Amino acid sequence: MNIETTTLLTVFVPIIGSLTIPLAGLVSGKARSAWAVLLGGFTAALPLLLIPTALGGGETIVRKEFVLGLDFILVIDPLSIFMSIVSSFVGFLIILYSLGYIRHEENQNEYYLMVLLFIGSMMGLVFSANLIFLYLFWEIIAICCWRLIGFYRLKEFVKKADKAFLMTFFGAVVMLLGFVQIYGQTGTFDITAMRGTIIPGSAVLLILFGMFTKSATVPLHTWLPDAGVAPTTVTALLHAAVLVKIGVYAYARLFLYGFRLPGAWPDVIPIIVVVSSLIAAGAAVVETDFKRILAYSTISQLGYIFLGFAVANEAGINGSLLFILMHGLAKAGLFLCAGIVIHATHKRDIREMGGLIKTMPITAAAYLLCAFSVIGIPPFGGFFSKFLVIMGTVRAGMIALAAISLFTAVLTMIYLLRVFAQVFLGEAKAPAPEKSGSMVFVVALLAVLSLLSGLFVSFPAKLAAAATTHISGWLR
Amino acid sequence: MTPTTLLWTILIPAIAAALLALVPKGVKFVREIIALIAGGVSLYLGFALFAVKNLEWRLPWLGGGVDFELRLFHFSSFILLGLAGFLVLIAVYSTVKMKDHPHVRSYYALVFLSAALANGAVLSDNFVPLVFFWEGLLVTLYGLIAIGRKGANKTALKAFVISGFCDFCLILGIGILWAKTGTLTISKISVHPQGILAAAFILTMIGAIGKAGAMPFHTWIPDAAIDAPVTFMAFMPAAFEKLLGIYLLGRLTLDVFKIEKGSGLSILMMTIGALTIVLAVMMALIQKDFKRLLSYHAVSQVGYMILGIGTGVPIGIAGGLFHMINHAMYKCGLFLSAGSVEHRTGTTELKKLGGLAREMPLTAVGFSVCALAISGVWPLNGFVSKEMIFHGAIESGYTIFAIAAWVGAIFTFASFLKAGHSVFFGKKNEERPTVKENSLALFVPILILALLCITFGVFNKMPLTQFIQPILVGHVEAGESIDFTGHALSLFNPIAGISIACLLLALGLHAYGWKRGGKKAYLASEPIHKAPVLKTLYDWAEKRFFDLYEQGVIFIQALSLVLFKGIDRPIDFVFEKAVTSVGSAMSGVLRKAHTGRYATYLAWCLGGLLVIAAVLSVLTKS
Amino acid sequence: MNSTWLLYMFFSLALIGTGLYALLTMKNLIKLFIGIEIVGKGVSLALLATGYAKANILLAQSLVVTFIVVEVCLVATALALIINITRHTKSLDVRSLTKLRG
Amino acid sequence: MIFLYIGLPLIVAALLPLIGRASKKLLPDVLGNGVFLFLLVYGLTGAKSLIGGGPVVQSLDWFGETVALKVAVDGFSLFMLAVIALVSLCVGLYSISYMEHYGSKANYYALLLMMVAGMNGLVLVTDLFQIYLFLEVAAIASYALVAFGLEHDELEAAFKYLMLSVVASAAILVSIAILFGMTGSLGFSGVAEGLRALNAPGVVAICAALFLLGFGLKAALIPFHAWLPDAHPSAPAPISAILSGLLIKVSGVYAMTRIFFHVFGLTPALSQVLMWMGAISIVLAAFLAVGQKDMKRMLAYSSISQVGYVVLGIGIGTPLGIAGGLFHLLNHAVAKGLLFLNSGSIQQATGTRNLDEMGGLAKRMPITAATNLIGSLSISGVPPLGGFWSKLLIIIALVQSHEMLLAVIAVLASVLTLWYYLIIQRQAFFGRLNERWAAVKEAPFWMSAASVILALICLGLGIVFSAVITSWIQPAADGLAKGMGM
Repeated sequence: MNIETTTLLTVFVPIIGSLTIPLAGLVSGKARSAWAVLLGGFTAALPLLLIPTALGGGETIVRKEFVLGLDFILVIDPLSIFMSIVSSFVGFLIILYSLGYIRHEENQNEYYLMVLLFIGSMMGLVFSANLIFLYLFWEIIAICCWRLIGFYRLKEFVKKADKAFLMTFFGAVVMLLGFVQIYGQTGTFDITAMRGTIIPGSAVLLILFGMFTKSATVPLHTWLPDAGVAPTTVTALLHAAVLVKIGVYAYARLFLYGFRLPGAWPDVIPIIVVVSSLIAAGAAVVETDFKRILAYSTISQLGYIFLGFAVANEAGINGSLLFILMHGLAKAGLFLCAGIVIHATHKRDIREMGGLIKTMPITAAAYLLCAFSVIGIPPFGGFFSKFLVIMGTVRAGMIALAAISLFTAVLTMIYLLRVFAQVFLGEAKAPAPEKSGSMVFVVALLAVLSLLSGLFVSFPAKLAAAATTHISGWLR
Repeated sequence: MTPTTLLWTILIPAIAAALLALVPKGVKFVREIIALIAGGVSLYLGFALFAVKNLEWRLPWLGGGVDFELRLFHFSSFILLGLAGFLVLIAVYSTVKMKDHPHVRSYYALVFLSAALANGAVLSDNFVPLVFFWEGLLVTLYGLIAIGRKGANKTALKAFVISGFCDFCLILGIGILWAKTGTLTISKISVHPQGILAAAFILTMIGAIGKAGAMPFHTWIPDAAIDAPVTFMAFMPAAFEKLLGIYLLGRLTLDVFKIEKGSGLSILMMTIGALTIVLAVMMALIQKDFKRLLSYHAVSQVGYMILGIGTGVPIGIAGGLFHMINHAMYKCGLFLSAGSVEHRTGTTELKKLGGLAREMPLTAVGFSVCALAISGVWPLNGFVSKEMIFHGAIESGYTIFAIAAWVGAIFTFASFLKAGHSVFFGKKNEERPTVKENSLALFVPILILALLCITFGVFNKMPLTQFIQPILVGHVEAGESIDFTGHALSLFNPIAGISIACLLLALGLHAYGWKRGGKKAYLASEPIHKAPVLKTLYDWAEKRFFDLYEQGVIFIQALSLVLFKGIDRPIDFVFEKAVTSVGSAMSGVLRKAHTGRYATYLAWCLGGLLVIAAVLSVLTKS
Repeated sequence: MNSTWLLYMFFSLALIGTGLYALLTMKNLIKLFIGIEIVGKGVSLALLATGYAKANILLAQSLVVTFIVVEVCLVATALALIINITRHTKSLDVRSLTKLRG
Repeated sequence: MIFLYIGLPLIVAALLPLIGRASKKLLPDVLGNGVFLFLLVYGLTGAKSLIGGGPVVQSLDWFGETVALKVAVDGFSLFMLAVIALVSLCVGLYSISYMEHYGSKANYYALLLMMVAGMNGLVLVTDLFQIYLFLEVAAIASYALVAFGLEHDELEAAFKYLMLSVVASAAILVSIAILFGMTGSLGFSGVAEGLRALNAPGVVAICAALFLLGFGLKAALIPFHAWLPDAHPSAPAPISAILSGLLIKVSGVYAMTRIFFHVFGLTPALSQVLMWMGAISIVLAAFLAVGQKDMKRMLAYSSISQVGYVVLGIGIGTPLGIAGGLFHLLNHAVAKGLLFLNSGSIQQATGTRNLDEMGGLAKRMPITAATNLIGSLSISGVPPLGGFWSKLLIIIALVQSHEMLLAVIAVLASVLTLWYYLIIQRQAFFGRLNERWAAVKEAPFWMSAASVILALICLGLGIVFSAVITSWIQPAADGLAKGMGM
């Protein structure tokens, strides 16, 4: 199979496959779940075939002509391959976990359909090199999110889903306006054709607005904590693997790989993201809802990822890429741990929990390991990413920002370990047994992967370094 | 010895840790065998590598200057040997002391993991692997405290956050260094700490002294003394962290930065050292708990090391480094004897103990030797290293720091008089049951340490020439002497005289306090505790006004509340309420206008016609 | 010639204006409908006058005839509506027709 | 045989009331839908090749030479014919089940066919007065159809609709009279030439304003919109669909566009007025829609808002803008038709149009829910559905002609659009099932079938947007931009 076919299959197998889920659902529930897992696994396996290409560097561009410059263009380079591997893999794990988690819920057909469509669109987005198709896949993801956030169909939940959809849609159309403005200047939506172009500040503002909304950066973040009403699998999907990472990925794709930032923007963006990171961390310290704390934590960590890309030097980019992977694994682990706890205790407020380490030791251990990774403690994977981002920031001469980021890391320690102490240690307030099967397996796997990704960091680092070299090539 | 041996020094304890974690809880024998074998192998490697001295090993890692570089040279081999020695002693001691601990599996695994990480940190010749191992110790620190008694997780979090903060400072400092020098290989960096690099030095220094437990990053140690297993105290704060912290401080001041005698940074370090000595010892003096008292000394003694290294004169630096290894020995011994007492009597409160010397004579001997060594009594090792530090402080030209160090010496001795008197000597407390001497595995490590204290003191030439002197080779300016053996044992110079006078003063203080306290040894420090100004200060300290962590947590909570209520919620309000109500209000107004009356609608149409006609005419004309 | 056309147009506009005034002020459905008719007559007058003025009376006549045909249909529909409305509301007052609003 | 478009529906409409006596249900259903299907197939296949070499003109004598009925087909009219046939076919299919309980199916189909004939005629003619004529044919049929239920709401709505429409017609006629007087002609090209010779911008302004009142009222642009939110919800659901989906666009937008482009020429002043009227309609109607409780009334306001987009796009006057406007016209016709049909299905199933009383219907009516979702997202401009592409084209055109403010309005209003469509989704379909509707059943076959067809078209327009634009929208836009060339 050549590169082009592999990529096209990666994108369209899950998208088209997702539409067949209801058909499989007609056969039986088991068949449908098996089919979903199969599709997910296939999607996760396909990009792995592209690893040699990525390590070799260079890029392949696939193009299908449409009217008015709305061509369908795919760019296959180390950056997109890295991103596709990470998100499809985490997505696959989440599907596995779902087998146990939503076993007793209604609307499972829709659930699996949306999740697969979600992952497929993510693949499409990652490989898209046309601004409009980037936007298009992004909005398909938004639709999926909306349905998935409102999965439990309670009125307040659906309202939160609507809020998420509306806010992200708002950001997206503003971003679209920015794209159109760029089109007005360059006459093309093709990212590969506008590399190195300096775009006007207003377009940057519009596009950043969209990115910040989509990846929940202060002050456009409030939909993300509210989206915690979704099934935990979905929150994990939103936070860890796919949705919020897109904004960061798009930043790299547009502003590092694509056009250049004018004026003072390169200095302003790091400040915004660091402040966002700090505010979210502060909110996480105050919150008491398990999932909301993790949500704010996501917002906070996203600040780091943005920061690495925003400083735009090799260490920073490398760090951010690794961060996407490490945070994907660890945050998915944290959310799925929260899922097990909430599923078992039917409570969401951490003050009502306690002492669960006795009844669910694996979950507790997994939580702790993932928390260490998110905080950035070696030998877990999160250490390297955070370290490199900070290094990159200092290298770019923004020592004060690096210092604030490190202070935020202290806050991260406090809130994540506070949750651990409150939920797993201390007196048992609502003891509940650990659910066995796929859920605990996935959580443990994610925790172990967080550890292994740190111990054997040189393997993912190789891929990230290839992507970094590729991007840096354009930066010079 | 191939370079890969370096890797084995890290991997053997790590593999042992993994095995220990897997051994089921019930199988005690196997666990102890694994622990002892791994400790023995480590010690063997330590000796073997100490003989080899020079090895380098390198593996490409993340790219961009971030390589996995290990380097063995004199300094690191010395520390490596020390770490291995303490690991063996702790392992032996733990076989009895930790036998029935509920978390014994995690305990052993974490101890050996710590050893692996510490070895890695010592060997790293690149800042990234250094931080990797250095900060990795946070995990074991958290784990080892958290498995202590109930509620220990708060202290664990405290230790974790404080150490984490220091490590983050280290990272920031490293970042600045990297940005300025372009390399992360430690042995390639040698800069003058000027401008932003001075900030880099201070930040990295915080990383080093934070690990060593200097003020103000010490506050978790006294808490951990109560909450964590006592072997942990002997192992981490007393031995491992001191060795690591001072090792890094030594490398920073000797290799990475060129700290000159009398420079601002030198004075800064000396000030930190002096303050740590005095303040911590003052706190130690008034403690009523054996372990807590020891833990404050663990802080106080770091002050001597920092002061010594900070002087910037060879004898001071040598003294600081020598004090590091000496302190590790006697403080480890002291904690272990406290552990032995706790093992038998079940308590470490001074009030409830007394007269144990008769029942546990070997432990008492071990304790006494270590206590005298820490107090700097001739001819024990503490005397030698402290003398060198006094000399260094005076040579640096700032006598005030020497005075501070002497003040520290007074109270150190006073507090150990009090501790020894109330625990081992004096009258037996009637409420305390009679106990027996501990088993072999418990008192042998203590006695070994006591013996080492004597050896290093009496035959100080050997350690000074074998261990300390070579470290300074190449760092001492031409013409200056690096032969310190002359100073070492001469009792007859004015400086040693002052030291001895200090010890006598301490004896007097103790006697006075003992009498005033109704011949109760544990009340011997009360005159100072209740002294006019000091009483208030002590009260504040008890209320943790001076605990930066507690204050920091309050600050962080306030800040978080401000960020949450002041920024996050208002933003949410804008999206959740403001936008929707503005929308609904708009809608309401417009809907009101649609009255359903035909005439209104017709009027709108005709009005619209007029407006459009007017606009069109105007636009057409212009 | 042109002035004659303008004169006719003036009267036709006056008729339309009258009709619109009636539409804006009358309350009775029938009267409203008469207003519509007045507007219609004004429009027919305008068409005829224009045809006359432009010497194209044939075309204008055919237009007006068509217009009348259309109007007949309209009248039929409108009256049917009014009859039905009266059946429902038992009144001819336009103010009873304000149920649909907002 | 272009006359078939007018003649066939008219003839069948005339016959139906007679046939209706013989067969109450089957024959009207078959005949009505047969006509629509024929027109659609003919439009998509036969007529396409007809205009391969440019516009085609045919004439039918009536009242002698002077008032000969001259019809012409170019890309624009053919596009409109296809849209009309498409939507009316779906509406016709839907009516098979839906109109069961209304009785008098024959009359219903007769009126429907008459309306379609009127719209087809309007699209084909080349003469100002004939535009008026067919406008009235379609309008009178629509008054009757709005009042078809003969309840209070229907009558009130129809009455206001009629009374306002007549004023609009009068304005159109006055304007025609003035133009006739100034140029002595009624044909598009004749008037256009006369005006060029006359060079009287003042007259053009007055006439344009009168036309804007007339056609703007038909298209329900604000402030001429007040009748629409009454009339559209009151009609039977298929009629609402055809009124919102087609009538306002054919008798309003199409006629306006045809006259402004081919008679007056789109002056910058006219362009500005059109764009701003569009923008104001978009925003105000969107706000009005947000506050509605009645599902159909919300959809009606949405129609005003979306017609605003169409007018905004066409008003830009650049080929891209026109293409965007026309594509949006198509998308809106399909999607809004679909949504009104769905609202009918819900009303039939639950007996209510009040959103507050619904809830969780997705569980009982999955097809309706799914198709409704597609329609809503398409209109809101969420990719990958058709509505996204048309809005995108409009926004690109706005930015290219440096109308940033309007572009921002157009963009932000789409957020408002999504807002109220999410309200529909939340209240009606998404969310927990309301206990009251536990026994509700999915709509009957033909109703579901019509919804599914329209939903698939919505989806298809998004996926094969490129082909649709090249083969249908571009020729239409070119036809408009270049002029009739007769």
